[in-house]
Amino acid sequence: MAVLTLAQAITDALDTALDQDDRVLLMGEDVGKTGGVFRVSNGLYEKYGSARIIDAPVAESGIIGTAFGMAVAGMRPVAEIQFMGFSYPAYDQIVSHVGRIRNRSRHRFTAPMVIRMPYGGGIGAAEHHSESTESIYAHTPGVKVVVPSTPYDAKGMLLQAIDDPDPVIFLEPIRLYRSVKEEIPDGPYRVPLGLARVLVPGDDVTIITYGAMTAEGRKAVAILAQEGVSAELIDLRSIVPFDVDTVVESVEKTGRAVVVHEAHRTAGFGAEVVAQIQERALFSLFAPVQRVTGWDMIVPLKLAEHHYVPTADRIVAAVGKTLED
Amino acid sequence: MAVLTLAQAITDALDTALDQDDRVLLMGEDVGKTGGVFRVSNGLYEKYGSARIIDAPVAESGIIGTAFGMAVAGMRPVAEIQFMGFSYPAYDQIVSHVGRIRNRSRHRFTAPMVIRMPYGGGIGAAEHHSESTESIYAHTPGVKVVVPSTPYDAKGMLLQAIDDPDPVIFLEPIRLYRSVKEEIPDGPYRVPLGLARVLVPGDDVTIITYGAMTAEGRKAVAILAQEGVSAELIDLRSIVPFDVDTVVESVEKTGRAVVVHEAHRTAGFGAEVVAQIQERALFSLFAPVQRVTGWDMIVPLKLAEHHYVPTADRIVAAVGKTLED
Amino acid sequence: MLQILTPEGELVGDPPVDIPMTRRLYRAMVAARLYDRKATSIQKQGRLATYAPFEGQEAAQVGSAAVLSPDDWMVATYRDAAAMWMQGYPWELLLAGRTGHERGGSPPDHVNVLPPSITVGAHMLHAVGLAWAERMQGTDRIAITYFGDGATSEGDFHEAMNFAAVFRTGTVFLCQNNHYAISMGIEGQMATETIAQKAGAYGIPGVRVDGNDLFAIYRATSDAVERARRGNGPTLIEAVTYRLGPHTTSDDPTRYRLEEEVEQWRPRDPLERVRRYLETNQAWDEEWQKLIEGEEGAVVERAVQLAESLSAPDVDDLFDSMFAEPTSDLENQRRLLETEGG
Amino acid sequence: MLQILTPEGELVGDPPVDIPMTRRLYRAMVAARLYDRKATSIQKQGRLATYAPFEGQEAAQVGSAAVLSPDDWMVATYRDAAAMWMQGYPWELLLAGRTGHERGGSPPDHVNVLPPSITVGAHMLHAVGLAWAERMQGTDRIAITYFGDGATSEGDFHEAMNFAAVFRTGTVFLCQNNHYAISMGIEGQMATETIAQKAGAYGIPGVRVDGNDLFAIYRATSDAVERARRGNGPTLIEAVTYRLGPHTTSDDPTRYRLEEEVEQWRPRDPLERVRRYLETNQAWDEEWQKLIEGEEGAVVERAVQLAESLSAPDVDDLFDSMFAEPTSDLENQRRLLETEGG
Ligand SMILES: Cc1ncc(C[n+]2csc(CCOP(=O)(O)OP(=O)(O)O)c2C)c(N)n1
Ligand SMILES: Cc1ncc(C[n+]2csc(CCOP(=O)(O)OP(=O)(O)O)c2C)c(N)n1
Ligand SMILES: [Mg+2]
Ligand SMILES: [Mg+2]
Repeated sequence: MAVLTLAQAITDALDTALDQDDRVLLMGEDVGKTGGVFRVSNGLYEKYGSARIIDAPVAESGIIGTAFGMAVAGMRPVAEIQFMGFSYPAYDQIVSHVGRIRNRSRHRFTAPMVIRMPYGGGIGAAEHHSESTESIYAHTPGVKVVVPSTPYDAKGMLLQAIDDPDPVIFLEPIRLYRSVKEEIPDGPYRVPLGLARVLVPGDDVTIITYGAMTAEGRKAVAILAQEGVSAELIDLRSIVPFDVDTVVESVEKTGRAVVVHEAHRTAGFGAEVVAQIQERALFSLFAPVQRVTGWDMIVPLKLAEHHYVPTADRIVAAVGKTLED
Repeated sequence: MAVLTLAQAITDALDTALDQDDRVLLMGEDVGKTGGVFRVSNGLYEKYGSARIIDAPVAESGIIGTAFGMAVAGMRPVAEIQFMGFSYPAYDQIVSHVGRIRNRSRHRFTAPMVIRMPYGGGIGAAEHHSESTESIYAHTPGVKVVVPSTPYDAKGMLLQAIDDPDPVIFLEPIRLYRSVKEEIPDGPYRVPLGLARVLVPGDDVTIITYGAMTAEGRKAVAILAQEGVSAELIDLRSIVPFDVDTVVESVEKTGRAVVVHEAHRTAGFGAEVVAQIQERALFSLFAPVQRVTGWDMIVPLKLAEHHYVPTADRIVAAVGKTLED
Repeated sequence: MLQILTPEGELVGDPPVDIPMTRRLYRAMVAARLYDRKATSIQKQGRLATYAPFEGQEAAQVGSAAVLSPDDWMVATYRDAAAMWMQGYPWELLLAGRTGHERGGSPPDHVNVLPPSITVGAHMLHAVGLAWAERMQGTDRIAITYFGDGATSEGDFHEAMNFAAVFRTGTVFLCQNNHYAISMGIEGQMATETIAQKAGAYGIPGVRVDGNDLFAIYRATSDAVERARRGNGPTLIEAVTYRLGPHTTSDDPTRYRLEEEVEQWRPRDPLERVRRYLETNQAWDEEWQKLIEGEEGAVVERAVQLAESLSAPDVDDLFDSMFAEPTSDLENQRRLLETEGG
Repeated sequence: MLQILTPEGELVGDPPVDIPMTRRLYRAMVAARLYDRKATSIQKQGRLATYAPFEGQEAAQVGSAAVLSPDDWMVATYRDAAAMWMQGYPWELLLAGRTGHERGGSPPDHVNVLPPSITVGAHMLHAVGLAWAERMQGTDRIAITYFGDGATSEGDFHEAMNFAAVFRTGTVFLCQNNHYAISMGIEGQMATETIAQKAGAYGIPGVRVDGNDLFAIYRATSDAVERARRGNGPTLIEAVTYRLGPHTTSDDPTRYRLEEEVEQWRPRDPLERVRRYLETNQAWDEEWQKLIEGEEGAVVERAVQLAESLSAPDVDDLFDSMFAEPTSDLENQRRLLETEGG
C-alpha cells in the first residue's frame, strides 16, 4: 500500500497493466521521453521502451486511428489525447470507427482500447485546455465513458477499462490530479465500470455529480450540514453505462435532487440524468430537479473562469431552491 | 408562388441569396457540376459559375476551415457537408474555431456562415448515411442549430440563417426532401430562427419534435384523434436556441408530454427538453414526460432500420403511457 | 508509369506470373465482372440499395490482391469488392451489405478483411495500426489498404502515410486513381501531376502503374508487399485506371463527364488485354471463356440467393451487437422498445 | 538551404534590404527578445499563465512579417508573438491572453491578425479561406500562416496545402522548424529530410531557408508574398531554426534533449549575426544598442502594466460575447447565474 495522488494512481495502473499483459501499450503525444505533460506516464518509457510507450506525431486522428487498427489486430492500446479539447480531430475515428466496428462486423472484429483524456477546468488554463464535453461521447454509440474521482477508483477503473472487451473513454479530472491522495493497494485490482457510488449518505436531498465536481459536491455537503440539511452525494463514476438505479433509489428517498457538472448546460449529461429521474421517480419529487452546470459559452480564461465552473455555493443555492417547494 | 418540395425550396433559397448578395457562395463536395447528391444545388453552377458554386476536394475539415476563413474575411459562405455522418472530420473546426471566434476575439472577428447537412434515416441508406447527432452540435457553444420541416420554413429559415451574423448549422431532413410540397412565395422572405411552432393544436397531451419526425408526429396525432385524444404537436424548428416558452405553455395546458427524435437516446436533445419542462412546469405534469427516440446503437441498415427510427405507433404508445397516470 | 502488358495484349516487360497463374487471374477478373454486372442489374430491380460498380478497375483489384498471403490484412472501400473477394470475403456477404443486412460486415473467422469502409479516408489509418500490431506480435503479416483518388484529399490520408513512414509499418497503400470522386475530376482534387509523387512528402517510395495492366499492378504490389513483409516500411502505389460506370447506381455521370472520355478508356479494358495475351499464347479460347463464365456466374447466382435468403436481424440482434455484453442502458432501452411495441 | 548572412555576420548573397531597414529589423528583433524575456520572467512570478518563449526564432518571425502589407492577414500560433506584433498586434494584448483575459484575442480594428491559435494545425486552413475571400472581393491582400514542425503532422496541414494549391489562393505557409514539438524531435515527427519537400505533394513551390538568417527569411518570404499577391498561388517556406528555451514555462527540456545540442545552436543566434553585420558596416555601436534596449524595454514595461491593469471580464461580458445578440438560452442562463449567486 502506498499513498498516491490520482495522477500517480494512473501511472501505477498503467505500470501494472504493461507489466501484466504484453498486449498493452501506451501511445500519445509526449507520453514517452518526457513522461506526459502531466507526468502521468513518468518512468514508463525507461521501463518499457519506445516500442510500448510510443511518442506519437502531433496527429490525434492518427493516434486514435492507428490504435484502433492495433486493437483490431489483438493489442490492447491505451491512447492518450493530451487534453480533451484536442480530441476533436479524432472525433470521426471515435464515432465512425472505434464505436462501430463490433456492431458493423457483428462481433467479428472488436476494438478493446482505452482513450485517456485529461479534462475539465478550474485551473486557469489556456484556451481549449478546460473542456468538459463528455456528453458528446456519451451520445456516441459503442463506447463507454467513465470518470474516476479518487485515486483508488482511478487505478481500479483504468485496469478494468484496459481489460474491457470494448472501447472505453477514460476521463481524468485535471483538477484532481494532485489535489487528492489516498492509500492504494499494490498490484492489480479492479473497480467495475458502470456503477455509481454514494460518497456521502444523506436524507434530504441528492446531489449527483462526477469527476472534479465531486470536490465541490463534498464542500457543498459540508456547508449544508452546518445549515442542518442532510445531503446525499453520488459520484456517477460512469456516464455510459449510467447507473440509474442508484440515482433513483436515492431520489426516491430524498425527494429532491441537484445534478452538477462543469460541462455546458444545453444537452449536457445532466439533462439525461434529469430525464431519467423524472421518467422513473416523478411522483417522488417534491421539487424540480436542479442542474448546476457550466454555461453555453466558451470556458472563460483564468480571470473570469470562476463565473463558469460550478462552485459549492452554487450547489448550495440550487439545493436551497429544491427545498423551497 | 410555386409549389415546391423541401429540396426545391432550399434550392430556391440558395438561388435567392446568391442573387441578392455577392458575398454568398456555396461550397461542398459535388455541389457544382452535378448539382449535389440530392440535386439541391441543381442549376446553380450554370447560373453562378465555379467561383461561387465551388466543388471542393473530398475533405470536410478543409471545407469548413476554409469557409470559416472566408466568413472572417467578409464573405457569407454556405458550406455543404454531403451527409451529417461525414461532418465529424470537420468537428474540430466547428467546435474549436467556427463556434469560438466571436468569443475569443470579443466580437472583433466573426464567422457568419451556414453549414448545411442532410441528416436522418428512414430511407434504408448505407452505413453513416442516417445520422442524427444534432445534440452534439447543440452542445457546441457559439453555433445555432436549426431544422426545418416544411418547404416554407426551409426557404425562410435558410435565408435567415445566411443573414445571421453568427454561424448556423442547418439540418435538412433527407426523408422530407421530396415527400412534402407546398406553395412558396417567390423572392426573399425570412422565418426567424429560435421560435417553435404549434403544428396542430390540442388539449390532452403535447408532442414535441422536429425535422423528419414531425411526419410521424402528424400521423400519431391523427391516430390519437380517432381514439378521442386531442394531441398538440410542436415543431421545435430550432434546437439552439431552444424555444422553451412555447413548449412550457403547451405542457402547462395539457399536463402531459412526449418528446420525439430519431437521434440516439442517451444525451439526445430530448433529454434537454425533458429537463427544461420539469424545471419550469413540474407541478403541471400529470405523468412523466416520455421520450420516443432512436436507441444507443448504430442506426441499423435497411432490413432492420424500422426497429430504430421512431414510428407513429411508438409515439401513440408513449402518449398512452402518459395517459395512464 | 509502369506497364508490362499493353492494351493490345503485347508484353513490354517481364510478366510477373506464368501462364497458368495468368489464367487464374483472368478467371478471377471475369468472375469479378460478372459479380459487378449482376449486382448492378439486381440493384436496378430494387433488390439492393445503391451499388458502387467497379467495372474497369478489375485488374487493379485482382492483380494486387493476388500477391497477398491468406492471412494478410485488407482494409478497403465500398468499391473494392473484387479485392476483398480475392482475399476470402464471400460474394454473398458483400451483397448482404447492399441488401441492408449487418451480416454483410462479418467475414469468416480466418478472413482478415475489415468490412468495406464507407467513410472516405479514415480506414487507411487502420491499415497502419494493423500492420504495426502484427509486427509487435512477431508475425510477418502485412496490411494493404485500398482507396481512391478522392481519398487522398482527406487529412487521414496524410496522417496514415506519415505514421506508416515514421514507424515503418508494413502497410501497402493502394490508390486506385479512377479519375473521379463522384463528380469531381482528378484535376479539381489536387494540383499535382500524379498521386505517386505524394509519397515524397513522407520519405517513402511511390510508384505509378498502369492500373488496367494486370501484370504491372501485380509486379508493383508484390514489390511493395515484399518490402513491407521484410520490415522495410510502406509504399504508395498509384494504379491509374478509370471507372467506366457511374459512381453508384444513383449517380448520373453524364452530368460531369463526356461520353467521348469514357469511350477513350474502353479499349484499355483490363480484361481484354489479358485475354489477347492468353490467346496469343494458346491459353484462351471461346469454349474456356464460356466454361468459366458459366461456373463463375453460377457462383454469383448462388451468392445472390444466399444474400437474399438471410432473414432480417431481429431486435435482440440489434441490442446484443453493440458491446460484448449489452450495457444497462441498452437493456433498459430494449425493455422500452418492448413496451412501446415498436 | 538558402542563406545570405552567415552566423559570423558575413554576406554570402545579396542582402534584400538596405542598412537603414536592416537597423529597423534588428531593432524589432531586440524588442521581441526583450518582450520574450520579460514575459518569461513575469510568468515565473506567477503573473502570467504558462508562456511559450520564442527565443532563437526572432529572425524567422520578424524577417517574414516585415515583408507584409499592413492589411495582409496573419494567422499564427501561441509562439509567434513577434510576428503578430510586427503586423500590429500590441504587446499588451499578446500579454493579456496570457494573464487570462479575453481582451487578448481582440486586436485593433485595422489589424488583420487572428488571435493566436492554441490548437495545432487547424488555423492553416483559415489562412487559405482568408486569402481566397480577398481574391473574391477583388483585393490583393494575401494571408500568411505560421506553424511549427509538429503541426505538419496534422491532417489539417495537408488539407490546407491541398486547398491552397487547387484554388491557387494567395497563402504563404511559413513553417518554423524549431526541431521540437514539445518533447518530440523532428526525426520522430516525420521520415523526410526536410519539410520543404512536402510541397511536392501539392504541386506548389517549397523552399528551405536558414531560419536564423534575417536576410534569407526576408528574401524567401518576399518572393512568396509577391507570388501570392500576383495570383500565382501558395508557397511553403521551411525556416530552419531552433527553440533555445523550453516549450512553455511548464516544460523541462532536459528530459528530452541534451544541453550540448542547445549549445550548438547558440552561436547561430539570429540577432548576433545581424549585429555583427551592422557593426562591420558602421551601423551599430554600444550606445545605440543601449538606446534601443531602453526604448523598447520601456514599451514592453508599459505593455505589462496595461495588460495587468485590465479589469477582469464581468458576467455580462461573458454572456454577451457568444453571439451578436445573446440567445434566449443564454439569457435564461444569465438569470439562473444571478439567482444561484454564482
Ligand atoms: C468522409 C466522407 N466524406 C464524403 C463521403 C461521400 N463520398 C462517398 S464516395 C466519395 C468520393 C470518393 O472518391 P474516391 O476516393 O476517388 O473513390 P471512388 O469512389 O472513385 O472509388 C464521396 C465524396 C464519404 N463517404 N465519406
Ligand atoms: C490539436 C492539438 N493537439 C495537441 C496540442 C498540444 N500541443 C501544444 S503545442 C504542441 C507541439 C506543437 O509543435 P510545433 O508545431 O512544432 O510548434 P512549436 O511549439 O514547436 O512552436 C502540442 C502537441 C494542441 N495544442 N493542439
Ligand atoms: Mg476515384
Ligand atoms: Mg516545433
